[in-house]
Formats: sequence, structure tokens, C-alpha cells
Amino acid sequence: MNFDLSDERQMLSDTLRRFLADKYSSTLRNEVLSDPAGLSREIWSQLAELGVIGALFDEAQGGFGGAGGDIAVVFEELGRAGVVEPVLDTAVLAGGIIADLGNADQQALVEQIIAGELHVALAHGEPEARYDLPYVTCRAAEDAEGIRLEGRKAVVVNAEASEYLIVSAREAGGLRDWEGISLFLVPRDTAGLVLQGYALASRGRAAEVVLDGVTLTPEMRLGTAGQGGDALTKAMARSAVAQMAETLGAMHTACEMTQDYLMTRRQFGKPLGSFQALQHRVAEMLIEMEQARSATINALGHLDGPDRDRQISAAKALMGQIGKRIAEESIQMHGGIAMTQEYDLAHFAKRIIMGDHRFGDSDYHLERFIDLSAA
Amino acid sequence: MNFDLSDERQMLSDTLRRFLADKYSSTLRNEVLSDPAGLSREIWSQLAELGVIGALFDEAQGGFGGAGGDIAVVFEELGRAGVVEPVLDTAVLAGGIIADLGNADQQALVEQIIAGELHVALAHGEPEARYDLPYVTCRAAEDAEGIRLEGRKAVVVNAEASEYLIVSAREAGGLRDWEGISLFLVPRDTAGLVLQGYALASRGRAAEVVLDGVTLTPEMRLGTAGQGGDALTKAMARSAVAQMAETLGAMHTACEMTQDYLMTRRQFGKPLGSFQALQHRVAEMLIEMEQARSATINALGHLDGPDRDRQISAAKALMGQIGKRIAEESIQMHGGIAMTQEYDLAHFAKRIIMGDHRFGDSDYHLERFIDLSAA
Amino acid sequence: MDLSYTEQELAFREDVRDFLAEHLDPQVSQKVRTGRELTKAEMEGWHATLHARGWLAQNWPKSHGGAEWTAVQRFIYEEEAARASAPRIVPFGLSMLAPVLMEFGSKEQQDRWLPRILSGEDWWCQGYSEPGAGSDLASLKTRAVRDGDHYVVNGQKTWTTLGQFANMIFCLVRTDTECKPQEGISFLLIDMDTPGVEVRPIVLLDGTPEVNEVWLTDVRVPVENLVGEENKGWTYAKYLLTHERTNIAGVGFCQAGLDALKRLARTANHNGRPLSENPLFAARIAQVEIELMALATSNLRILAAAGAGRAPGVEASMLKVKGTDIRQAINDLARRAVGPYAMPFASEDVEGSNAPLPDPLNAGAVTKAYLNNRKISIFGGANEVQKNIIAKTALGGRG
Amino acid sequence: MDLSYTEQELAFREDVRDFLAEHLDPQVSQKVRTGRELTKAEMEGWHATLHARGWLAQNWPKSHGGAEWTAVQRFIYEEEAARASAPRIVPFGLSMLAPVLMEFGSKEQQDRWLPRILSGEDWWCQGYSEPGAGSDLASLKTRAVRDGDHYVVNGQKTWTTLGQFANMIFCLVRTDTECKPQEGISFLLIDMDTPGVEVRPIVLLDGTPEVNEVWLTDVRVPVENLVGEENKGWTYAKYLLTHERTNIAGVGFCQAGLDALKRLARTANHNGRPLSENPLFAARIAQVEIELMALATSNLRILAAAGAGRAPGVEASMLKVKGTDIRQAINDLARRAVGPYAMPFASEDVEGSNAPLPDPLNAGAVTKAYLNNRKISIFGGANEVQKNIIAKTALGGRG
Repeated sequence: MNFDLSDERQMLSDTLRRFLADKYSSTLRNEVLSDPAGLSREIWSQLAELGVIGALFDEAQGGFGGAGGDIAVVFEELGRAGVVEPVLDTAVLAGGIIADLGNADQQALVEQIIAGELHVALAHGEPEARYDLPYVTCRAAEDAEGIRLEGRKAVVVNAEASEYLIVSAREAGGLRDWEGISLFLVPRDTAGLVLQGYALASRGRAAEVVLDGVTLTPEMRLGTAGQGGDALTKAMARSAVAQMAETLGAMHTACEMTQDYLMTRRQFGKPLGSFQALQHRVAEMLIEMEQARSATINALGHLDGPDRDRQISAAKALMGQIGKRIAEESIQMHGGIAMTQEYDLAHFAKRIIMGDHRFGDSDYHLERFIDLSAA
Repeated sequence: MNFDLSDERQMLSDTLRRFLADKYSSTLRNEVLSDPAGLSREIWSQLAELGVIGALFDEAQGGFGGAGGDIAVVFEELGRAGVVEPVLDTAVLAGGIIADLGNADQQALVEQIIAGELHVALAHGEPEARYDLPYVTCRAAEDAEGIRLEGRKAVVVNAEASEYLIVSAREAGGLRDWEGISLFLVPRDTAGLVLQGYALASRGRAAEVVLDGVTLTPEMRLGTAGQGGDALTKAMARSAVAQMAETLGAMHTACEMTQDYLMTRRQFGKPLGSFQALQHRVAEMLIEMEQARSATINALGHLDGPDRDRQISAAKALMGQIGKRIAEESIQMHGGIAMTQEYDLAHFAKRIIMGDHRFGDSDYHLERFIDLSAA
Repeated sequence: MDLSYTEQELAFREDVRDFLAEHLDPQVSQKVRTGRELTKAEMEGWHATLHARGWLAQNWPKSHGGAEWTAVQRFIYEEEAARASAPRIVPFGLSMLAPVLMEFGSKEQQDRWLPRILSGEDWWCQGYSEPGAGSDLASLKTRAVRDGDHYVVNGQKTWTTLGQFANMIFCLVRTDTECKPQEGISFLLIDMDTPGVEVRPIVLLDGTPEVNEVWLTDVRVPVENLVGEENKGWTYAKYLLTHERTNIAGVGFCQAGLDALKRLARTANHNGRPLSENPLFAARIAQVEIELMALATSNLRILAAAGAGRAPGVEASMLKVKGTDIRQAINDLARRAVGPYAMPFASEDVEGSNAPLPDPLNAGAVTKAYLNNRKISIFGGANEVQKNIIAKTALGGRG
Repeated sequence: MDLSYTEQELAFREDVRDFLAEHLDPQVSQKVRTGRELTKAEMEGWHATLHARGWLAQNWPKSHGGAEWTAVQRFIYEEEAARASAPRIVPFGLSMLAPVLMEFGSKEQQDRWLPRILSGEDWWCQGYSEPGAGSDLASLKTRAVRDGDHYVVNGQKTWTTLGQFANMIFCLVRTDTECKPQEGISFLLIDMDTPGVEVRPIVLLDGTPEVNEVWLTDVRVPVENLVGEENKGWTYAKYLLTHERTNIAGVGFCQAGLDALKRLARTANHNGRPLSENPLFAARIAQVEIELMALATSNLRILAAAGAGRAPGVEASMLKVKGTDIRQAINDLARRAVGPYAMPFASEDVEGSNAPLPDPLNAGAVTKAYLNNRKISIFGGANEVQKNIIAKTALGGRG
């Protein structure tokens, strides 16, 4: 048992932290947030150059990492600095599925992703699905002209900036069956693919995706027909780890800002930090931070083990609860200033809260943990 | 809408409070608690003389009260003073069922109860029933010799001091059917009725009751055969109100003791009450006390209305939660002294917590509230 | 003890319902229901509608043109209005300034300002908080120096809600710096068209420009705009805060929010069943509902006591804390109910297309509401300050 | 980062399991499992069993006859022992006094006292707390005045756990009253057979006589029983508290409690189904389980850091608070699981009949455990004090 970072990961962590401290000011972040692209291409290239994207893939995939520990190191730093670029969406989520299922041709896209030259988005969730993974109503039907996709996908993060969408659609089975879900690589400029884009509360952009007679060649299928469920579940597990690490980083920053504020801000003639009621609440936040870090470690440590999904659900359920507490307490202890958009904490608080809305929220995972524990 | 006490109830409340302040010292309580009888006959007679028992029955039943408001006034005072005598068990629970279902002969027992001359205990719960009201496995079968009862009853409060037990038994229907449950008045010295007595954590005594060939005449049935369910539910509702009022009174005392202690006890050179972290926790306790009082009012105010059971479940669920918080916080803020049996708070804290284990606990009632709200 | 409403109260509730059904613009209530911002005209329109019915100044005495409602009537109105998604009544003139003027203002001030509040001629805003002062009113720094028939005011106010719509502001200003912090404060009425008044919007974390900074630079205020006596403003401020707090529990808002939450939960899918049938989420909703049932009764009890002349003291603080806790819990559950549809920042419109987001839940602005209502435990006397007040009574008066 | 156990650690776990299976008396473990009190002989017997195996002094260096286990080994032992319902190792001599003697005691003291701790010849208890001092050690009042070759000690100690079984007590006493409260304290070893030592039991709210008052009246203590230097006792006391806290999270106890809770929930009926299948109760259990999974990892992380020479500072306080929270939550759920069978005060026996209570859940003493474990957030440095310590580091070191 060993909780220390390897030398490689420590170096990656240090490099990334230095880079972000230098480059990723809140001014820059606010520019990116108000940019219709939802990301900075320049930062993206620099992240790729630093090896941040490559660290999320293993050597066979053209990267030099790809384990839970690599994901955690990268995303904790991204979360700590409040980076809004869609590293999670392109690299871990969509990139992970291509690396997992793609044939030799499709794998070439992974190289482009690692090089920072390509964005891909996963279009899986549907308007009525909420967090229900096998809830797929989109249909894929093959005929002489090719495979036709029909349906609608909800809240597809970073769809507009992506060259490809990975679309899940049902080739067989009933609603909520795992069996029968296929995954397709759809170029964004395919006829019949319509995006309705909007800004997200915490970072970047997403889109509602309408598939109206999108026609593909069979080569655009990822993996075996109807067998996409395992890859989806695996990608969700890896993305959940990334999301938790990002949230952990953001919580770290929120706690630090709160501690700093309490020590400098005075009220009723004393620093806020000298009020014992606030002191105890800070202590409780820090206790929860330790729990959050351990939950993240549990999740990443089991990413390749047999207990993966149960461990991830335990961790994500706890992270959602702790995140809510830390975001809300940070705002409350700051007082009015934290209610303003221009104060940095607002971004981190939103980021933490919105982390609970991706890949299943705390209640979803608490129930899943119960189900998997009983199984 | 009117939240003031009527003059009669105000007078009852004042009289009872004065009487208990004079007579019911913690020395007396400790004597009663260590007495094998589980109650003081002398105090019992005095409570009857004061009209405390009569206030729990309406005029038709020989009393002069009997409404939710009367129950609440009496039990809040009993709880506040930490009275251990089984007023709830004899008068509200068992007495209420006799008054509700009894024929003219049986009603005579109510007069004796009001006069303080008789104890009756309800033997309804069973070892495997937990809070499940219609879970009745005890059987009643009628033949030429009479009605024979067979089975086992659990945690029958005040059974040993009672002249009669009211025993629920099934004459028809399957386990958990409401239909088929009958109630019988069983003299405690009936052959085949065996008590195994023990002390309770918070007050008085209870017994496990074995019914091994108990034979009764049909006159000992209360009400119609197989139709005991409504009276049971009603008695449980009234008893739940009594329990909540008792808990409210006990919580009031626990809060007062805590406030007094924090103002007098010094640590690190200051009164404990000057530490802001404790101040805020006291404030939160008092906010919860207001909620608890309102919950009790909601319950008692709907005791005769169509929304009775849903309102009672809402209130009892909340009381259980608040009680736990106030009992635990009172102990924690006192520190070590509250861990000792001889310090009075220990009794009140146990009393509050154990109140959640009667007539359904907070989770039981939260679920019942959901079910009744959906209905 | 009687929890049932009287015949008159039941009839009043019917009146309120009928009035709302008849006069509330469905487009406006739809905006309120889904958490969108109202225009100034929409708010003014609702005031005018209420005023026409004589229901605008609910707690004013009849002598000043008020409805002089009982506490229970006000509670009933609040409940019905919230459930019908009526706009809230903007409180700054009606419930905050007016009681101060009635109690401490001169006859001239009352005759001048009160009718203009009713008619909507004036839109008041509040100049209490200052940057760096937070919940600590006694530390305020805005200075007013007497110069002939005027005060010359310099300073900065902040968190001024809806100040962008106001033409008048009532301000606490420091008129004496040589005394204890609570003394030396005066209560001034300032016309916002006076040179030197500048309003700058503060965008909140949910993106709404709802509050403002108000900068005061050499603003000349006629001395007749001083309310009561110079340096006695602290007394008036405390009086105002007490009156501000009679509707502090926000039971009506909570109930409307709970209704909306239940609607969302009935619609949302959770692993193949409606979310409302999920035992865990149902328990979370039931939990806030049972808390709210108790709070509603606490509110009525305290209003009844206040109506009987017993002043609400710490009870108002208790209502504030519990009411904001419940409201925030409801906002939180609503956000959670809609799942990934909590993520869009402005879920009412898809940019560019002007088409509604194809969100089958019609989630509306649940995340905005969640974020925006973090303020209710901060503004209006932070909950920490309320707890200090409660603790002081509970512990300070003893031992 | 590697969460898996090494081959050696896995083999060690097997050793521990085998040892427990072979040597733990089933009657004793049954008493532990159901929360009944152990006799002195039962506790001593378990110590002797462990000592025979060389596993009693787990964190002592081998030079003193200890096992010198790694942090992970200790964690594994704790986990397995708790799950097997082994008695806990009485810590006062082994884990509290011994590290102080090894660090600050003379060679003579080490040679005299350490072997007697191992052999069980001495049963130590702790004389830290005093009436009126609570968590505030610096305010202690017990006086020791030098008189020739002796100190004469007068005062009173309290909350002395298992003092009724002890023959030796280590005490903090005041040897100088003219200095700052933390100075002037000395660390004395007192034979409880000395005239003037009187032990009086304190019955806790669950009815157990587990703690005691120790009255010291003109007790003559040889000067060679002074540990380290006079007036330096505060330093030794803090050192002791740090060592007391290495197993502070109580993960093993939590896991054993969670196992027992799950067993109860599988047996209990809830409206016709096992309570464990009730979604709300299942969620409550799952909640403590996910907290405990994180805590176990926090504990290992901190032990690993401590093993690498990084001293656990505020981390120990964090483990204490979270560990006691979780343990109390488990006790609370166990009490709730058994429903009305939580009400009997001593549920193991029906009085008189000597027959077991016919409780099909075999609830054991769940209420006693719930009540008794209210102490764990009070004793050993109240959780409020732990939060003060955490906050001081978090806020005091900045700004």
C-alpha cells in the first residue's frame, strides 16, 4: 500500500500547476467563459504540448499514462486553477471510448486528440434520461443506403467545438436494455445533425443535438453492433474519477479562498476568522476535504479492479455531498462578496455544484452503491 | 385560528406544574426508577386527585377534557418534570381503547382509571413486529370453552402493575391484515398469562407477555370481533400526541439545563456560553424547539380531523429528528458531567431518545407521511 | 387552541383566489413560476392592480390608505399569491420605509411620501449596507455634513436591490463621528436624480443584475428629508428591521417552491420510474415538507402573538433562519430533480434560435434560483447574525 | 499510488485471522459483540494471550519487547480484531504511559515499569482530567509538594477509565503555582495502594461503572516516580496525547459496528419486509458505509505519512472528529434498527428468570452502546477542542 505520487506524476503535477499559475488567470478564464467557442484554442495547444492530454492515455493508445492516478493528478490541477477547457469531455470521455473500441483507422483520431488537434464530444444522454445510462431511445437502422440515426441528445458538452460526435443509438432491445446500444462516430458536419447550443452554468458550452435522418457508413460504428454498453460504463467510470478530481481541486481552492478571506476581512472590529462559530465550520470543511481526497483515491485506485463501479459510486456519492457543503459554506462564510459574479469564488462554487450533475449525482450513486453491494 | 390556551387548560397546566415542582424532585424520581413497581402509587393518586387523568377523557367518558389540547397540556408538564409514572400507558393508550370500544360494563373500568384506582396496559406489539401495527400473529380461537389466546407480546409497558392487559389477537385474516384483529380485556391473573418483566432505559418497566392457553369469556372482547384496527389506530394517534408533548417538555428541560450550564460553567477562563460555536448551537437548538412545538400543535390540532394520520406522521417524524439532535447536543455541550447517571440531564436525554421508539420512529412516520400524502 | 380558519378567513381566501384568477396576467405568472426576471413595467403593473383593489398596503392602517389586514389575512394572501405565482410586492417603500415614516416622520413627510408609495410614483430602494460593513450596520461610513439647508452626503452603498429601477433611496448616514458607533447615525431620504448619485449594477453569480452599488458624491439633500431627529437613525433602522421581518419566514415562497419541486419530480425519469416514486427522493421532499408544515405554524403563532401586541423578538430571527434553510433546501432539491438539465446556464432560451430548450421537464431556471437564493441566508441580516441575536437572549440574560 | 496490500501484508492478515480463530474465547467475543461488560480476568486473559504471541505491544520497538509493527500491520490487526469481536487492548499502560517512559523516563524507570506492563503485573490508569477542568488540562489543580524524598499529593482526578481495576496511576500534578498555567506541571507515577488514594465509581448514563473518581489525600510518592524533569509535565502530556491518537479514528470499531448493524437490519421486520431492503434505511446504512470507506483510507494515508516520519498533527484531530461521528452514527442506526427492543435497559437478561429476552433480533445492548458512546466525542479531547486545533492551524497560520 502506497499513497505517494510516482516521480513522473509528481513532475506532471508540478509542471501543470506552474503552467496554470502563470497562464491561467481569472481574467483569462472570464474571457474564455464569454467566448462563443467555450474554450481557448491557444491554451488547448499548450496543454497538449505539456503532455496533459497524453497523460490520460496509455502507451498502447499513444499516450504515456492513462491510469486512475494520472487522471486524478491532471484533473485536480485543472480544477484547482478553474480551467474551463473540455479536457474531460474530449480526452477522457470521448477519447476514452475511441481508444477502447476504435479500429485502427479510428485510433488515428486518438493521436490527433493527444496532439491537441481534435475535439470529440459524447452525445449519449437524452432529454428524458436524466442519469439513466441505458435509457436510449435514439434509433439506428441499417439499410442499403447506410445506417440512419434518428433521435435527440441532451446537454452534449462541447458539441459545437468538436469535429466528431460519438452518438449512442439503439440497434436492438427495448428502452433501458444494455444490449443493443451501439456507438457511432458522426462528423459534426453530417447532414441531418442539428445543434442548438447554449452556455453552461459552470464552464464552456453544450448543445441539444437533433439527429434527423443522419446517414452513416457502417465503418463509423465503434466496436460491435449493440455492444456499446461496457465501453460506455467504463468511460463513465473514468470520467467520474476525472470529475471527482476536478471537484477536489476546485474545493481546495474554495477552501483556501475562504481561509484567506476570513483572516483578512474584519467585522465587528475583529477578523472574521477569530469568530469561533466560523472557525469550527472551517475545521469541518477541512475534515470533509480529507474525506473527499480519500474518496477520490478509493475511486482511482479501483478503476481497473473488480470492485470498480461500487467503489466509484461510493466515492461519487460522497463527493457530491461534500461538494455541496463546501460550495455553500464557502459562499456563506464569505458573505455578500461571494454572491457576485466577478469574485472568483463564484466560479469555483458553481463548478463544484455542477460536478454533481455529471455522470450521476450523489443520490444516483448512493442507490447504485446499495444495488451493487447487494449484488 | 387561535393558539392561546383556554382558561381551563391554562389552570390545569399551572396547577400541574406547581404540584410537580413541589413534589417531583429528582430524588423522588430516582427512588421510583429503582423501585421494582416502576411507579409511585402515592404520586399516582395525587395526579388523579388533581384531575390529570380525568383531563384525558371527555365528559361522556366521565372525564372533563380528552381533546388533543388537553393531552398536550398534561404531557408537556409531565415531560418537563420528568415524571416516570405511566399516565400515557394507562390513561391514553389502554384507557382510550376501553373508552372507545367498551360496553357499559367495561366502561366502568374507565371510571376506576380516572379515579387512579386501576392500571391497564396495552399488549399489542409482538417480538417481530417492530412498528408494524397490523402485524399480529397472536391467535384467538373461540370454542365451547370460550376464547383461547395463544402467542407472545413484546415490550408491554407497565404490564406488571396493571390489573388488566388489553391483548390484540387475530380472529381472521392473514398476517398484516387490518381486518380480523380483535382486542380482549385480560385480567392479569388469568391462567396461562406469563410476564417476564424488566426495567426500561428511560422510565418504568415493561414485560414480555406469553399467552399460553389463556381462556376468556366472550364478554372480555372489546368491541366487534375482528374490528379492532380503527380503535388501535386512533389510540396510537392519541398516544403519539401524548408522546410528542412529553418529549417537548423533556426537550424544554434539556435546553434550559444546557443554557444554565453554559452560563455558569467556565473553561479556558471564560463561561462556556461565551464561546460563539456553542452560542450558535444553542440558537439552533432553540430554533428546533420552535419547530417541535409547532409540530406538536399541528398534531394535536388535527386529532379529530380527516387529515389526522398524515399530520401525526409529519409531526412525529420531525419530533424524532429534533429530539435526537437536542438530546445529543445537550449532552455534548455539557461534556462529561452529562455522561453520569446521577446528573439529571441523563434522564431527560434518555427520555427524549426513547420517545422515538414508541408509536413509530421518525423513519417509520416519514414513510407513512409519504404514503398518506400520495393516497 | 384552534387550528381551523374562521368563516371570515375562509371567505377572504376565496376572495384572494378569485382576485388572483381574474387579475394576474398568465404571462407574468409563467415568468415568476419559471424564475425569469420581471421587467420594471410588469412589477409596476402588479402594484397598480393591487392598489386598485386596495390590497397593496396590507399592513398599513386604513387612515393612511392601507388594508389593515390581520396577521392571518396577510399569511393567507402570501400563501395564495405565491401558489399562483404572483409577483412579490416590492417591499422597500411599502413595508420598510412607510412604517418608519408613520412612526417617526413628520406630518409633512407622511403626507408627501406615503401617497406616492401607494400610487407608484416613487420607487424606493434601500441604502443600508456598505462595502466593508456586511451585517455590521454600526460600522457604516457614509458621511452627511450639514451645510445650511442641506446635508452634503459622500459615501457608497451596496447590495441595493432593484436600485436600477428606483428614483428614491432611504439611507443611513453618519452625521456625527465623535460618538459610539451606533450613535451619530441619521436617516435620510435622497432623490436619486440629485447630481452626484450614481448607480452601478452588480451582477450576481447567477448572472442577474438585481443588486447595485450606489455612489454618493457631494450629494446635496434638503434638511427636510431628514426623518426624525439627527443622530437617532439607529433607532429608526432597528424599527425598520423589525417591520421588515414580519414576512421573514417566506412560507408562501416555500410552498410555491415545493409545489414546483413536486411537479418536477413527477415528470423526471429516475431509472425508469418517475423520480417522485423514488423512495430516497420522495423522503427528501417529504423532509422539507414536514419542516415547512411546522414552520407555517410557527409563523402563524408568532404573527398571532405579534397581533396581540407581543413584539416578535428573537422569534423573527428564528423564522428567518429556518425559513431560509427550508427555501434553500427546496431550491437544492429542484436543481437535483432536473439532473443534467441543471447545467445550462440560461435554460429558458436556446441562444440564437430563440427557441425554448427542448427540456421535457420545463426545468426553468432552477440552477439560477438555487444560486440566487444563496443570498437569502446572507442578506437581510446574515443567519450568523440572527443566531448571535438568539444566543444573546438565550445565554446573555442568565447566569 | 497503490491501494492494494503487499504479499506480506496479506499473509499477515491471514496470520491474524488464524490467531483470532484459534485463541479468542467464543464466550468473550460473544460478550464483546453484544456490548456486555467484560470482567477484569477476561481482559487480563486476552492481554496474556497476545503477550504470549508477542503481539501485545504492537508499536513498541523490539528492544523493549514490542512487535514493532508497521502502520498498515496495526491497521490490519485492528480491523480483524474488531470484526472478530476481540476485546480491545487496554491502552493506558501500553500505548499511553509506555511511549512517555521510553522517550522521557530514566533507564531505571524503563527497566522497572515496562516489563510489568507487558506481563500484566501492573494495570495502569490515567490521572489527567479533574473536576472542573474538562478539556482544559492547563487548569489542573492537584498539588504535589516536595517533602524530602517524597512528593505529597493532594487533589482529585476524574473520568479515570477502568480505575477500579488499576494498581498504578500516572498523574499530572501541579508542582509550581507561580508560573503560567501550562508550566509548573509534573508527571508522577503513583502506586494506588499508597495510603490516601481512594477510588470511587461514577455510574455512566447507560448504567455502567466504567469510569471513576480518584481522590488523593496526603499521598506520599517517592521522588524516583517523577518522570523526566519537574515542571516539564506539560511536554510529556502532549507527547502522550499524540501517541494516544494514532488509533484515534477507530476504523476497526466502526467496521465491526457496521457489520452488526447490517445483521440487525437483515433480521428486523419493517412493514413486512426485512429492514435492510427498506430504501430509506438502506440509504442510511450506505451513507455511513461510504463515509467509513473514505475514513479508512484517510486513516491509512495518515498512518503512512506518520510511518514516513511526518508527524500527524491536525490530521489526528480530523480522524478523531470524523471517526467518532461515524461510530456514533452507527450506534444510532443500530438503536433505530431494533425498534421497540431499544427500550429495555438491560436487554441481555430478563430479571429474575435469568432467561434471555425473547428478542428475535438478539439486539443486545444497542441502547447502552448508543448512550455509552456519546462519550467518545467528549473524552480524549472533546471534538470542539479538536476543531479549535484544526482551525488554529487553518486560520492562525495565515493572514
